[in-house]
Amino acid sequence: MLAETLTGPEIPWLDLGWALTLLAGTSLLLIVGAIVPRWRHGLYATFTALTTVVSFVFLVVLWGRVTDDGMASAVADSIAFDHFAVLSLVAVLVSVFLTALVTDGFLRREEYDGPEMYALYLTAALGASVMIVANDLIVLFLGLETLSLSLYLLAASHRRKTESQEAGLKYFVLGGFASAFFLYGIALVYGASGATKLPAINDALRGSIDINTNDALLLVGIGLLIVGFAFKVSAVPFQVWTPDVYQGAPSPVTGFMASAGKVAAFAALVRVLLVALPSRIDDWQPVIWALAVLTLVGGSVMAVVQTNVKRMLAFSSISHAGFILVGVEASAHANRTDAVSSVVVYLFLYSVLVIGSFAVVTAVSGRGDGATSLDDLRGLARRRPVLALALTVFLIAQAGVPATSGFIAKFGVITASVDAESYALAIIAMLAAVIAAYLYLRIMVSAWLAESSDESAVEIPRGLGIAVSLCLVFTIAVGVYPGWLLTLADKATTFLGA
Amino acid sequence: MIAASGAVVSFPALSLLIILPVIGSVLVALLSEKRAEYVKLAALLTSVATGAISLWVLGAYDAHEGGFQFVSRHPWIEPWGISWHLGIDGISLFLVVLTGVLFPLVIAGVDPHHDEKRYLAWLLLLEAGVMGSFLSLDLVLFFLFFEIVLVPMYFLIGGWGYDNRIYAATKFFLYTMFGSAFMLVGIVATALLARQDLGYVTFDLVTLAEKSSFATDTARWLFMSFAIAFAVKVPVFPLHTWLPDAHTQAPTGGSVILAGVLLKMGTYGFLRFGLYLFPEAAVWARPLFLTLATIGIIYGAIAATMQTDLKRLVAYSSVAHLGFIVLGTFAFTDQAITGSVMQMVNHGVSTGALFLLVGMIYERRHTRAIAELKGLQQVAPIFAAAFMVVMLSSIGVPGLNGFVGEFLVLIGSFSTARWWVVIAATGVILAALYLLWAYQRVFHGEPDEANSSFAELKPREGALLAVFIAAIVFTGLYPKPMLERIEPSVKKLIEHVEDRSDFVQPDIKRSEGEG
Amino acid sequence: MVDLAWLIPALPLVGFVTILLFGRRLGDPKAGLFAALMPAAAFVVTVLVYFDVLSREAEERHHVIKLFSWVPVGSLRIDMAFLIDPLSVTMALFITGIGSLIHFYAVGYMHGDPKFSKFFLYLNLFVFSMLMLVLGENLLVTFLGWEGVGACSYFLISFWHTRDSAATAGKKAFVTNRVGDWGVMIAMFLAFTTVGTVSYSGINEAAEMGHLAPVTATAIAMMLFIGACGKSAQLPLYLWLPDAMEGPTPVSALIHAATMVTSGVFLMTRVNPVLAVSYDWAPTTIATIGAITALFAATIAVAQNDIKKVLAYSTVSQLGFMFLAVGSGAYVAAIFHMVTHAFFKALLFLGSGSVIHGMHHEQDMRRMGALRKVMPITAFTFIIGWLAIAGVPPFAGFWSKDEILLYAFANNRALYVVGVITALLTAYYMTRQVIMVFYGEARWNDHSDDHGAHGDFKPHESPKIMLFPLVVLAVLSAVGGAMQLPFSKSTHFLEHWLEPVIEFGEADIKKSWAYDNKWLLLGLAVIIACAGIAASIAVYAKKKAKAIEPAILADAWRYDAAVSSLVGGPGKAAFNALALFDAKVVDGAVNGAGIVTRSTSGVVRKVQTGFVRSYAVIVSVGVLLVLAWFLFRGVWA
Amino acid sequence: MVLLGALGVILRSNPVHAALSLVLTLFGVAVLFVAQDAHFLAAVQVIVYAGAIVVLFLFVIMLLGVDKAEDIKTEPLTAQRPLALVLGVGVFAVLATAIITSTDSVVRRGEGLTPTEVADPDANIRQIARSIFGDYVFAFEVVSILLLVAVVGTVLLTRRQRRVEVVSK
Amino acid sequence: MIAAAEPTTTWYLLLSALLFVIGMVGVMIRRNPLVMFMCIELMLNAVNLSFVSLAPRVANIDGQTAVFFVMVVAAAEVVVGLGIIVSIMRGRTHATVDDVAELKG
Repeated sequence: MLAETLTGPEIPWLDLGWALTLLAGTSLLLIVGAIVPRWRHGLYATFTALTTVVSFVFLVVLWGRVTDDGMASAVADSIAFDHFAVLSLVAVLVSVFLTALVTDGFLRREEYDGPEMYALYLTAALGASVMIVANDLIVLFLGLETLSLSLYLLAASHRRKTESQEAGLKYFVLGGFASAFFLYGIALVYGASGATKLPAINDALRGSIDINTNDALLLVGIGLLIVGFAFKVSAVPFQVWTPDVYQGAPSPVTGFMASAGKVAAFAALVRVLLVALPSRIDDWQPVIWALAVLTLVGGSVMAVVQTNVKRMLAFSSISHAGFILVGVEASAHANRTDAVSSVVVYLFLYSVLVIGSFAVVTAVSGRGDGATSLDDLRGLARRRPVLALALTVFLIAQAGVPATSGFIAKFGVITASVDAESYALAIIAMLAAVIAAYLYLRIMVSAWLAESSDESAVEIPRGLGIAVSLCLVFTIAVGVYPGWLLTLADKATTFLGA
Repeated sequence: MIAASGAVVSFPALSLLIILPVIGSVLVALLSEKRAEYVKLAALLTSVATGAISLWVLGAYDAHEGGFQFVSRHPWIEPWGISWHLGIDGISLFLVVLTGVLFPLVIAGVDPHHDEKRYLAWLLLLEAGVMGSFLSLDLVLFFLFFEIVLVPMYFLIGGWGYDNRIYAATKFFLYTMFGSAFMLVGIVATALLARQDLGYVTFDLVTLAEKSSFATDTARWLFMSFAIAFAVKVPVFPLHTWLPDAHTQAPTGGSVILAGVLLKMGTYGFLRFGLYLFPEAAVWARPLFLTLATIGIIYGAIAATMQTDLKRLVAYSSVAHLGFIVLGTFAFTDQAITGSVMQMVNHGVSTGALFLLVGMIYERRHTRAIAELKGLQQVAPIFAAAFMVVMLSSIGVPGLNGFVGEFLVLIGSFSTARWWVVIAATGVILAALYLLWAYQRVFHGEPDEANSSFAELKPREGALLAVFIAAIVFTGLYPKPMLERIEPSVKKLIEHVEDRSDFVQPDIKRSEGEG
Repeated sequence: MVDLAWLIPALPLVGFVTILLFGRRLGDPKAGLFAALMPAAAFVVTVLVYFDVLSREAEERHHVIKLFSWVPVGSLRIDMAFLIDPLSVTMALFITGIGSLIHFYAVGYMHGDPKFSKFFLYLNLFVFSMLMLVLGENLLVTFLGWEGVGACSYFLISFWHTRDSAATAGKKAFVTNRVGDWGVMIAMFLAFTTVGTVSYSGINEAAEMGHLAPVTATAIAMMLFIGACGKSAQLPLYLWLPDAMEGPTPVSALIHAATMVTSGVFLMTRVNPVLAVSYDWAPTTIATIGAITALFAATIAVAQNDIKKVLAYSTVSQLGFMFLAVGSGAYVAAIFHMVTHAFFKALLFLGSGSVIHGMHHEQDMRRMGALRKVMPITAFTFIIGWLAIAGVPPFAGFWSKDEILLYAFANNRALYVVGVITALLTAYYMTRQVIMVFYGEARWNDHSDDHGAHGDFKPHESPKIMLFPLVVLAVLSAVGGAMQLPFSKSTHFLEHWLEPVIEFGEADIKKSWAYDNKWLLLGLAVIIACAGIAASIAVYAKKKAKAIEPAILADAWRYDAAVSSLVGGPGKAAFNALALFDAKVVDGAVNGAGIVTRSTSGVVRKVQTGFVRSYAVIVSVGVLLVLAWFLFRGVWA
Repeated sequence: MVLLGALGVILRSNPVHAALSLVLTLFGVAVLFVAQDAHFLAAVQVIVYAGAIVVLFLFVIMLLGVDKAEDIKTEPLTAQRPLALVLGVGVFAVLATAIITSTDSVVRRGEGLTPTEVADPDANIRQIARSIFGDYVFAFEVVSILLLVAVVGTVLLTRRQRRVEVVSK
Repeated sequence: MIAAAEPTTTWYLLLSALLFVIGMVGVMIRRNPLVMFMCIELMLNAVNLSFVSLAPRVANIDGQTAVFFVMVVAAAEVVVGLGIIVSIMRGRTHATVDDVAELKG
């Protein structure tokens, strides 16, 4: 029995510091949580937040180490680091940070405790970040599953609330369904290219493109991959799960899904499409175009007659996904890769917005997390003017009104797609935004203009207060002075140097 | 219209014009609901200060220099080539002054009746937005203000309006946003396409207009994308239907501002961006807009005649009056465009005053239905007199401001758009018809018991109206100071158009023989 | 002295402002007296100016006073300036003169009216505007006055606005005038675009030096004429004038008889060179319309019973005469008749006012009669006015009317005939009026049932302040003809005076048959007048024949009724239709878009059944579509 | 056999039977693995799936006592089955076409599979091991997180409440 | 370098495709969450089959490695999925997924 020595690839621990931090945080949270049964309230949240902060520090270091010329792959090409990835990672961390703050008060109100939810946030974040850095379809799949499983659990985590349970089940079943497709896609692409690592795939395909054989297998594989992503980013017609899950899941979790989930999915989508499949742009770009249009219109139109705020925001998140797809579509055009930065900027800004919005919803929803209909919002301006103002800012930002981060986001995407000369898409997007604006107006109406029936006070936990005010400041600040963010984002375009 | 450094300014007047109201708004928002008087005071002070600065600008403005003055320019969003570029010229000067003066008057003179604090905060924010749109020389900056205005206006209508306010506010918001949807794409496209000439991306109006040129068809598309937004804002027939609703439902203060300055953002936009950026396309689009304008004039007048709601009537009259402005804008002659600019201001004054008066009627009678009003002149002669003067100015009786603008527009347009003018001029007849008819029904006759207790003008109201009427009469009798400041800029604009298109302004010389 | 001409309009303006500020404090009658002093003072100034101008050579009688640059834009340079020349001075003279007389009269007439001071406020404003109109150096200044007088007449007609009829009449006047104003504006635009200026001197220069193409000239002339029709109540726009009698009688006298309504004639005279160089059909049209209007109105006047309505229609008819003159190139005659008419028509109106005043606001002549006994002075002056208008020599009206007929004959026989018939009718209905009012038996106590006001009351003579103007005007009406006598060249005072203004446009009839036989025509005119008077006496005094007053004449050939039913019927319907169109179609489209979106949304939301399995189906559908596309790309593309 | 089992899973009304037919399929797949020299996977297949997963299924079925037959006859959602069938056929058609038309257009890379001979029975295992701990070491790490999630999940879902009061929905 | 098509691979792939579709249909038509879940497992297995049968074709082991990971994932999924199902099915026995449709519209 001859023993041979296996020399694994060397692992850049420092560059993975952020991930390790998160992992460590999770384990600590669980272990200590198990040993010390009752922590003082707010400690879990604080701890989680701190973890993200530390991990953020590592990211800052990483940002410095990443070179501007394209991506640096590590660990046997399984993962890749570049500015794009780092920015997306930061977005994920931010959403964990904010969500943790929001969750604290929420849990107390709902009389839950224990570290599990926070742990799941962290694992979800890990999954998300794996997706973001994944340079290998298998790794990507694993990250996806990690994220998804965490989200299924989070969605179902409000155990006394049947809606929450239902959300969990639906999300789980459909999610499993979708990831099966995704996996099949991986298999076929693997079959056609003989590789699972993105650069390798690219080489293989670029090699085979001139060989005059039909590559239906490959293309179908790509199709299945896109389906998988489309499901995750809830693009029409794969959005079906979104409204139900968003509505049923605990409000803070919903915000988290809409932010971290989207960021990861889009980041991965962009990377796969542009790193592995640039040679087949002509084939998949029309699909993205169609998806974008459907998502934009579908999302905003379906929202019009809704009456539940969480559901409305779910639909709005769908139409936002449409907007981001516009950016993706733009970045598909040859040498229009700077559009990628608009995508990442949009993701970043939207994450903050949506968490802020759902934070407000969390506060309003009251005990049992049930009061989320438009009527429950009535007269918020009387009861909690500041909260109402915050909500308004988040909403008009989502509507894309200037001087808010939302405008910067939309402007970036529109610029990208105009630059790519897909004017039709740009105009459709703007018109969809108009329709979507109607839904934000409706929410604002009941917050400000409708007379309130009940004067029941809305109490704002500290954590939630901090989170909301952070989002608020950020939204305005970026809206008024976005320069710094954009300069950072501009670096993110270079990852296609690979 | 190369951005001339103009008068050397000791302090950034224009930036202050925008920033002061914002500060005021924040201040008001922060102050406690309890101390209503402080709230009001703060709002009043900031708006008055703004007004004062605008007047100072008017004073320091160099009448002979047609280019942009008081220019202040700082990089803002460098990655996108967007800069904080403000400037003022003859076209925007009086609109800025009007804005600066109108807001304090409204704040001082009109009560919101509830939630005064929020009302004032929104109002000040609105002022900042309007100022910004009139001062911006950067496309994105302009768009920013152009859009931001919607939010406060939405809340003003929706929060302090009348029974059907939500519907009206929403309609206003979405309709205008619909328009600007196209404009945003247009703006971006303009900047990106200009990159081929400039080699870099900039949204700077002056640079784009002076240094870049577009392929004919491209320019036309771009122009239309702007035009839609402005046409909605003006509003040009047939995109006008949001206006009557918004006006009717808006609170008095809101209507005054809406008619006074907001609508002008559209007509101003046509001049500043439409004509300046895409001269050839503008010339190309002339027949369309002349026709729409003429239709608007007649159509608005006829529709106004048949209204049963006094405020709605005034709203439709606005449609007609703005038709004149658009007509003048697309006639491309010194007189016509100068007249348009005049008319923007005049319409702001006289229609603003009309809305004030209607508002006062509503205060007293809690109705705007013409049918329910009768014989007010008998019980409130001074009120009636004030109404009469404003009305005559709106009808366009010489000697009052309304006439000067209309006359200039028509006489200027006659040389380049003869038949349109011949038709448009009939609007003058209709104007007399609907206003006098309304006046007769409301003020003449024997007052019935409901109206016999109609209160006479109060001192505060009187003072408020006095300002308007003074403006009306003065401008009507001595428009020269305004004209000589407006004209140079208009000349520059037309020269710009002539340089970049095959359009040539017919030069009308007085036939020889002693003059 | 001429340089002080700006005082002429300035003084009434001062009056206006003063009364605006202190009117209520001054009160009745001080406000009135003060107001009256202003035009009086203006009159004095005018007289001085007149003599100054008179003292100059014919060619220096053209003087421009520029106050300030009014509307200067590019090549358009419009000044706030006055043109002092014989024509404007003439106008100013009788405007201020008669104006001040009527002011004094009004002090008495309006005595006790609650809005006494406001009345004089308007009156002063009117005089001011009227003077702007005539003194204006360019069309725009004239237009300023033009609209000003329009507004004032609106105020004054609807002075008693609690009466709906008054309010309506005022509105009608304003709107109808606006139709005319449209013409004036277009004329201005034409002038500017072709000649580059709207100043009279500029336009007339151009015309005289032939820079003005006939077509343009015609267009300008016709457009101005439309305006003139509006102001001077010619067909088809005369409608407003009869209704305008709703106003207080002094107003009718000043505005709707003496001054404002003649401004149309003035305007045409002002631009006579333009008219001269335009196509021949232009003046002919003017003359024809004038003649027809004259006849038309005269026929109506025959059947009116309202003392003021008769005078109103007669005014219309007399204005027709003036346009007949203008159209025949008889500008001197036109102005001449304008002035004389101002005298006697003002006199007649004031007389009728005095009657109405004495009759406690009774205006129906069928309730009058035999008033000469109770109000002798009124009666006497009224009778002079009657003789003047009827064209009995040597009273003023005779000369002016004869002059017009003379030119008409020379210019176009048919129109002459119309003129003659009109003259006949005029004599007839005026006589009728005099008889009904001052002769016959007193009928003022009849119908006392429906007039509770006067069971058995005694009409009384009016106060001195009202009678004094009557006397003055009576004198003028008597001798006014002296300013232009046909006897010899030397007696054509007015013609010499106006020479510099109208020489270009004035028709030359020296060679015509009419000129040679003018005495014949003169005689004929006298006979006509007497015939009319005789007939009327026969019918109304001697009751020799049944009066012919068909209803159709009584309600003005139903023209007014027709127009109002058109406007009130189809017109209103059309307007309503458009308003409906706006609400339902244009706005409907907008709201429709919203509704469509909502309903689609309502439909699409059904996709979200809530059943996981149907979601799975939808997802699969998506999958199938996407895969199908890629397969297509892969295999066939 | 594989297909039989599969059909069984979706057609047998009783969940228990379905589970058992699943076992059938899984075994079948395992056999196919062996047929293609994937001995290691075959083993894992049998152990993990048949051994663990299906057992878990059955356990849960018993635990919840949901072993009642679900009546396949009726279908509350009309048109659900026809749709499902059509879609199934459609998707299969697409996949089949793709497979048939283009299985020959694959790219060969790498050193190929070391065949398993009698001499070296665990070649396949070694190769997999090298791949797992070489190329895919990062994935391997990620898997650990995945399992962690599973653990946390079960804890979260089953942990007993301290204060239990049901919020009525 | 293109290998000559070995029919068997094609057959394997077709089989796995069929298997996959069956699973997919199953998810759509079955009401018992557990069974639906089994169907998903079925689909995953189908994919595994494809992986394994593609591995020799592309001549590298990665396919098989992938299968290994997929199995782990499947295991984890089962744990979580069953956890959720258990917690939702507690109390209401023989409920079907059709009964959990509170959230809709």
